[in-house]
Amino acid sequence: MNVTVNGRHTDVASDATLADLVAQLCARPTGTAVAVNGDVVPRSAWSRQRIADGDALEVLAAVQGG
Amino acid sequence: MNVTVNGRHTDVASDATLADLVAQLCARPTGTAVAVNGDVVPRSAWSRQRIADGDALEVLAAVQGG
Amino acid sequence: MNVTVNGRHTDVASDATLADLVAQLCARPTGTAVAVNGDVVPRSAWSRQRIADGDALEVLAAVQGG
Amino acid sequence: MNVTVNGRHTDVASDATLADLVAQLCARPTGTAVAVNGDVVPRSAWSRQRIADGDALEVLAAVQGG
Amino acid sequence: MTSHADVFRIADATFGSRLIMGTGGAPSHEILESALKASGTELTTVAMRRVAPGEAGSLLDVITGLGIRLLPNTAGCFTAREAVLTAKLAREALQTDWLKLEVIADERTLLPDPVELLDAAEQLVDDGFLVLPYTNDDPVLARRLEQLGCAAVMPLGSPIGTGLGIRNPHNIGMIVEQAGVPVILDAGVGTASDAALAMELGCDAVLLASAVTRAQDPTRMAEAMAKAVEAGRLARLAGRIPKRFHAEASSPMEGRADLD
Amino acid sequence: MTSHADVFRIADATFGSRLIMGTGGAPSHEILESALKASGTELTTVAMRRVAPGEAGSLLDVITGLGIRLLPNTAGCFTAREAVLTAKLAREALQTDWLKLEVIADERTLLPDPVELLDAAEQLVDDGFLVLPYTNDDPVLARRLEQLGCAAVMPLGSPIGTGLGIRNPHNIGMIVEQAGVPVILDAGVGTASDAALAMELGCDAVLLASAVTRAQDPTRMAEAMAKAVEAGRLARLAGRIPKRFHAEASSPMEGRADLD
Amino acid sequence: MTSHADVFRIADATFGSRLIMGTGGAPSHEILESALKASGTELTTVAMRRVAPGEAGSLLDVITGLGIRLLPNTAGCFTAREAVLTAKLAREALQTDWLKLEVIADERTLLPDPVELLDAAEQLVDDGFLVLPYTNDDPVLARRLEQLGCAAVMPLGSPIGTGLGIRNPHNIGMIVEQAGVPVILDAGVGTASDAALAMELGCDAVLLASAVTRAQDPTRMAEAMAKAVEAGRLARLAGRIPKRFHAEASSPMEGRADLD
Amino acid sequence: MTSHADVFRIADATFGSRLIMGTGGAPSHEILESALKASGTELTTVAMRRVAPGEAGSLLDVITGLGIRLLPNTAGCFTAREAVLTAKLAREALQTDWLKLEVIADERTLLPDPVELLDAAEQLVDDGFLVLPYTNDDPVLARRLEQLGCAAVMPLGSPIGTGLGIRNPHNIGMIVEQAGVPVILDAGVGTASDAALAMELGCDAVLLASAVTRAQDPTRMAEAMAKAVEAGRLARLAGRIPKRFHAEASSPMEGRADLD
Repeated sequence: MNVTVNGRHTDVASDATLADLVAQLCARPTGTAVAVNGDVVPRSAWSRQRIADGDALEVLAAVQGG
Repeated sequence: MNVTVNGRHTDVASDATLADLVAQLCARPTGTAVAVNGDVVPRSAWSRQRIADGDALEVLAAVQGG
Repeated sequence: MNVTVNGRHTDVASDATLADLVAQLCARPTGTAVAVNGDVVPRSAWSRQRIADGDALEVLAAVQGG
Repeated sequence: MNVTVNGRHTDVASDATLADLVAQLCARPTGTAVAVNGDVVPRSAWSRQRIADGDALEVLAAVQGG
Repeated sequence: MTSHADVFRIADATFGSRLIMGTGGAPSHEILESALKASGTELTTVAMRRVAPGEAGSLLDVITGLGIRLLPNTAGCFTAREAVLTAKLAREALQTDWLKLEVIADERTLLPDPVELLDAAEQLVDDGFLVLPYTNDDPVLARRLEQLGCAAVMPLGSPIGTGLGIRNPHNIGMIVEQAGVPVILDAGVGTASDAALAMELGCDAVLLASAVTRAQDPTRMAEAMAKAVEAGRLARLAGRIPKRFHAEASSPMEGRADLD
Repeated sequence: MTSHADVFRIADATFGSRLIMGTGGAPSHEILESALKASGTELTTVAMRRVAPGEAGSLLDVITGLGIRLLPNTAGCFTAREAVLTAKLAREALQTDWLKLEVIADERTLLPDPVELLDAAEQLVDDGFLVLPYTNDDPVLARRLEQLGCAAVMPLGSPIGTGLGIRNPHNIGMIVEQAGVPVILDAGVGTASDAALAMELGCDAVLLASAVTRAQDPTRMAEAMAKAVEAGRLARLAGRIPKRFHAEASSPMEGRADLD
Repeated sequence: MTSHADVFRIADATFGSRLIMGTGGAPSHEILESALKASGTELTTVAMRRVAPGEAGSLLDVITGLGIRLLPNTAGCFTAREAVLTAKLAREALQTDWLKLEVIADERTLLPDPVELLDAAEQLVDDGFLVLPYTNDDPVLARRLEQLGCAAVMPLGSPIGTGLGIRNPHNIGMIVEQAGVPVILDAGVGTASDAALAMELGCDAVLLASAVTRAQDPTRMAEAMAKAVEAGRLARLAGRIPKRFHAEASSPMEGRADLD
Repeated sequence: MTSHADVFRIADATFGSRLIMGTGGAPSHEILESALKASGTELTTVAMRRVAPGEAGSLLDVITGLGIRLLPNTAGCFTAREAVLTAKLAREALQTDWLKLEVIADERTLLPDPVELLDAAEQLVDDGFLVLPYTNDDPVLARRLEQLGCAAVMPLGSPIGTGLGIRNPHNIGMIVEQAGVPVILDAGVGTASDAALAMELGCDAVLLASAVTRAQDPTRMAEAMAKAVEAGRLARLAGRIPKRFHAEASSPMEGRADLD
C-alpha cells in the first residue's frame, strides 16, 4: 500500500496502523505527533487508526529551535 | 427643515439644494467637497440635488496638514 | 600665638605641638595628616614639633569621594 | 664635493650655490624651500650661499596632503 | 550639473526636487508660502477638514500660486472606512487621485495601524487612486503595500512630530534594498542631517512638515532641508569611503624631510 | 539669500564657504581640480615633501588657478621640533604664515600628541604664524590651544581617514560651547550627513579630504559636502524643533468629518 | 536578596529567572545542556520537525532532565494555516498548550508577517493555546496581539540571528509603556549589554538562543546572559541617575585644603 | 565556576571583583555601607578634606569594617602641585601609596588637564606611589601615562556624574588594544548596561560612584553593577557572535512538515 510519510513515498502493510508506523520510525513514540492528510491524530487513536492507501502522513518531533 | 451640517443642527429652506448650502458656507466652492449621509456628491450634481429633512451633511475643504 | 588652621585664624598656646592641635580638632588622630606651610609632617613628628607663630596648617582626613 | 640632498649622497661642484642645486632639482624654484643642516635658507640668499662639503640639504615642495 | 539630471519619479510624474514638504504646523500662510518657496518642493500635502469660511481658499491659492502639486492626506483617520471616504472627498474637492494614505492607531503615537492601512490601500488602489501610504519601518508591511499596488512606500523615521530622526536605519536600509517602488522617508525628521541620512540610506525622497514649519525660522530651515536632501542624494550616488577602525593618512608618509 | 550674508572668519580673513577641502588622496590633479571646484572651497591644505620633479609646480598651479588660499600642513611630524621646522619651510616655500599644525603620536592612529602639539603651537604663535591646530576632541586641550593664541581649534570627529563621522558629539558640543575662536571639525567625516551634523553641533566649518578624494566619484561627493555644510549651518541658525518622546500631529485633529 | 523576591509571571506560571533561552543553534546536546544549566533558564523553546530517528528523544531528555518547561515554537511557518497546524501537532507531541507563535514573511529577514501573525494568534487563542507571539517592534501590532488575548508580547530587538542588539529602544520603550501583559525581548541580542539594556527599558524578560549557542564559549555566554538580565532588571528597579550634559562632582568641592 | 578563576590584578595585588566602587555621593554612611557590601567591591576611593570632627573616623570604620582596600584620590586638585601634596597627605593619613590621581581643568566639565596630569603622574611615580590616573579617552594620553609608569589607566566613559555612559566606544577600544597595564573605565557610567559594555570593550574593571550612590535605591543598583560587570567580563571572554546585516535562523529550515 503506497503512502507518503514525511514527504517520502513509502510502502506499508495493508493492515498497518499509525502505531505501527510510528514504532517503525522512532524508538520511543514520546514527543512525537502525527498528522494524516492535514489533520492531527491524537496518540490515543494511533493503535486503532488504520493507514489508507494514498494517505499523506507527517510524523513530527521536537528538535533544537528558536 | 432640520439637517446636520458638519455636526451642527441647522435649519434650511425646504427647497434648498446642495449648491445653495455650499454657497452659504463658503465664498468660493472651489476646493470643497460634500458628503450626504456618508456618500460623496460630485459638484456637478450640487445644483440638482435637493437636501432632505434629517440629512447629515459634511462639507470639507483643504487645510494645512501632513 | 596666631596661626591659620584649615584657613581659619586660630589662637594657640605658645608651646603647643602639632599633636596638641590635632587632638583638639579630632577625637582620634587616625586617618588624619598635617601639612605645615605646605610641607607634610609625619605623625611620628607631631609630638615633637612645636607650632610657630604665623604657621599655616592644614589638617586633613578622608571623606566620601570619587 | 659630497653632500646629502633629501637623504641621498650627491656629488656637487665645489663652487655650487643653493640656487644651482635647486635649479638642478626642479624646473621652477617657486613653491620650494631649502634647509641646510636644519636651518631654513631664504630664497633671497640661495644665489649667494655656497654649498659646503658634508652639508645635509633638504629641498621641499608642496604636495597633495591633509 | 550632476544633481539636475537626477529626476525623481512617482508613477508617470517627475520631480526636480526630492524634498516633499507638507503644509502642517505653519504659524501663518505668509510664513508657509515663504518656507514652501525656500524648500523648492514640487509636491505638498494638505488635510481635509470641515469648512471654516475664508481659510481653505487662500491655502490653495498659496500652493497653486507656487505651482506646487497637491497631495491630500487622510490624516486623523482611524479606520479604513474613514480613510476611504476622506480620500474620495479629497479627490472630488481637489480634482486629484493622488493621495497620502494615513490610517493611525491612536493619538498618542500617531503610528499607522497595519491592518486598517492595508485594507484602505487595497480599496483605494482598486478605486484608481495613486496611493502613497504612510507606514511604519517594517520591511514586511512595506512589501505588502507595494504588492497591493501602492505607487511608493513612505516609512517613518520616528513618530510624527517627535524630531527623533531615523531611529532604525537598519530597517530603512532593508526597505530600500527590497523596494521596487520609490521609498520616501516620512515623519520624524528633526534637522538637516536627518534628511541627508535618509537619502544616504537610499531613500528616493524625504517628506517632512513640522521640522520646517515649527522651526524657529521656518524659511531658513526649509532652505536647509532642500540642501540636505540634495547633499544626501549626491553622497549616495558618489559612493562614500568605507568605514575603517584604524586611521589612514591623507598626506603621504613617504618623502618626509629628515628634520630631527 | 540667508546663507550668503553668513560669512566665515578666521582672524582677519573672510570666506564665503565653510567647507575647507584638503588636497590629500586625490587620484590625479585633474580629478582634484574638478573636486576642488565642485566643493566651492576657498582654503585648501597641502603637505611639504622632498621635491619630486614636475609634480609640485602643477599642484600649486591647480590651486592658484582656482583662486584658493593655501594652508600648508605639518602632516607626518611626530615632534614639535619637526613641526616647527616644517612650518618654517612651508612659510618660505609658499609665502604664507597660515599653518595647519599637525603633530601626531603614531602612524596607526594618527592621533595628535597633546604635549608636542602644545609645545609646537606655542613656538609657532610666538614666531608669528597663524596656527590652526588639528587636535583631538578633548575640550581641555582645545581651550589650552586657544589660550596659546591659536586662530581656531580643529577637533577631530574620528581618526583621519576612518570615515567614522563624529564619534563623540557631546565633546564637540562642549568645545563649541566654550570656544572663543572658530571651531573647525577636522578629520573623520565619511559622508554628507556627518558634515551636516558637525555644523548643527555649532562648528564654524568642516575640513575634510579623504571623504571626497577617495570617494568613488570625488566631484559629486565634493558637491554633496558643499551642500551638506550649508544645510547644517542653516539648520543650526534656523533653530530646530525640540526632540519629543511622544508624537505631535502636524494635521489638526479638530474639524475632522464624522465619517464612521 | 532583592532579585529573588522579584518573580516573573506569565499567566499563572511564575519563574525565578527572567532569561528564556532557546535551544536553537547549539553544536551538540552536551554543549546545549551545559549552556542551559549555566543560563538558569526555566523555559526553553523547541521546534517541530519531521522525525529523525534517535535525535528527538535525547533533546527532550536533556530539557526535562534539567526540569525546564517546554515552549514549542512554530518557526519556519509562513502562513497562519501552517502555524496553527504546527501548534496543534506540538501540543499533541509535547502535551503543553504553551506556544511561541512565529509566522515569518521570508527567509532573508525572518521578520514576522503582521497579517498572518494576527490571524494565527486569534485562532490559537480561541483554541485554548497560551500564545507568546514573536512580533516586530511596532507598538500598534503589539497592542493588537494583546487585545487578541496573547499572554505576552515578544518584540524583536533586531532580526533573528543578527546580533545587532536593540535597534530601536524608543519603540521598545513605547511597547513597555502601554503593555498590560509581559513584554519579552525576543531576537537580536548579541551580547550581555544588549540583554541588560532590554531589561532597563522595562522588558519583563529576554528570550535568546544564537547569542549563547553560537558564541565561542556557549556555557560562559549563558552565564553572562543570566547575570546581564538580572543586572538590567535590578537597575530598572533601582532607578538610575538622570543623564546630564554637564559634570557633577562625586567628591565634595568644599573643604579642600589650600595647597597652592 | 568560570568567573571565579578570573582574578583582576593591579601591580601585585589581586582582586576577585572587577567593580571598584567609590564612596562619593552617598546620602549616609549607613546607605554607603549597605551599597558597598552589595557591590562586592574590594577597592574604594576616598577624598582628602579639612577635618570635620566625627565624620572621618566613622567613614574609615565602615570601609575597614568591610575589609575593603582604600584608594585615596586627589579630587578637586587643579594643578600638579596641589595633587602631589594632596597625595602625600593621603599617604601619610591612610598609610597607603595607592592613589587615584585626578587633576581637573575646571569645575564645569571636571575633565582632566592632560599637561598637569602628566606632570603630577611623573612626580608621584618617581616618589614611589602606585598611580591610577583618571584620564580622558585619548589613546595617546593613556599611552603616555603608561610610559610614565602608572599601574593602570582609567579613561572616562563620559564626564563625572553625567551618567551618559560610554560616549566613544571606539576610543576605549583603541586604548584597550594598545594598553600594557589594566584599563579601568572611570566616570560616566549611568546604568548596568554601561558597565557591561565597558567590560565587553575589553576594560579590565569599572570604577563608579554616583551611578550607585545617587540612584533611587543605591543598594539595589550596587547589586546591579556587580552583576553587570561580571556579565560584561564573561561575555568578552565567551566570544560574542558576529553582527550580521541579514537574519540567520536559529531553528532549522530543513525537515519542516508540508502543511499547506
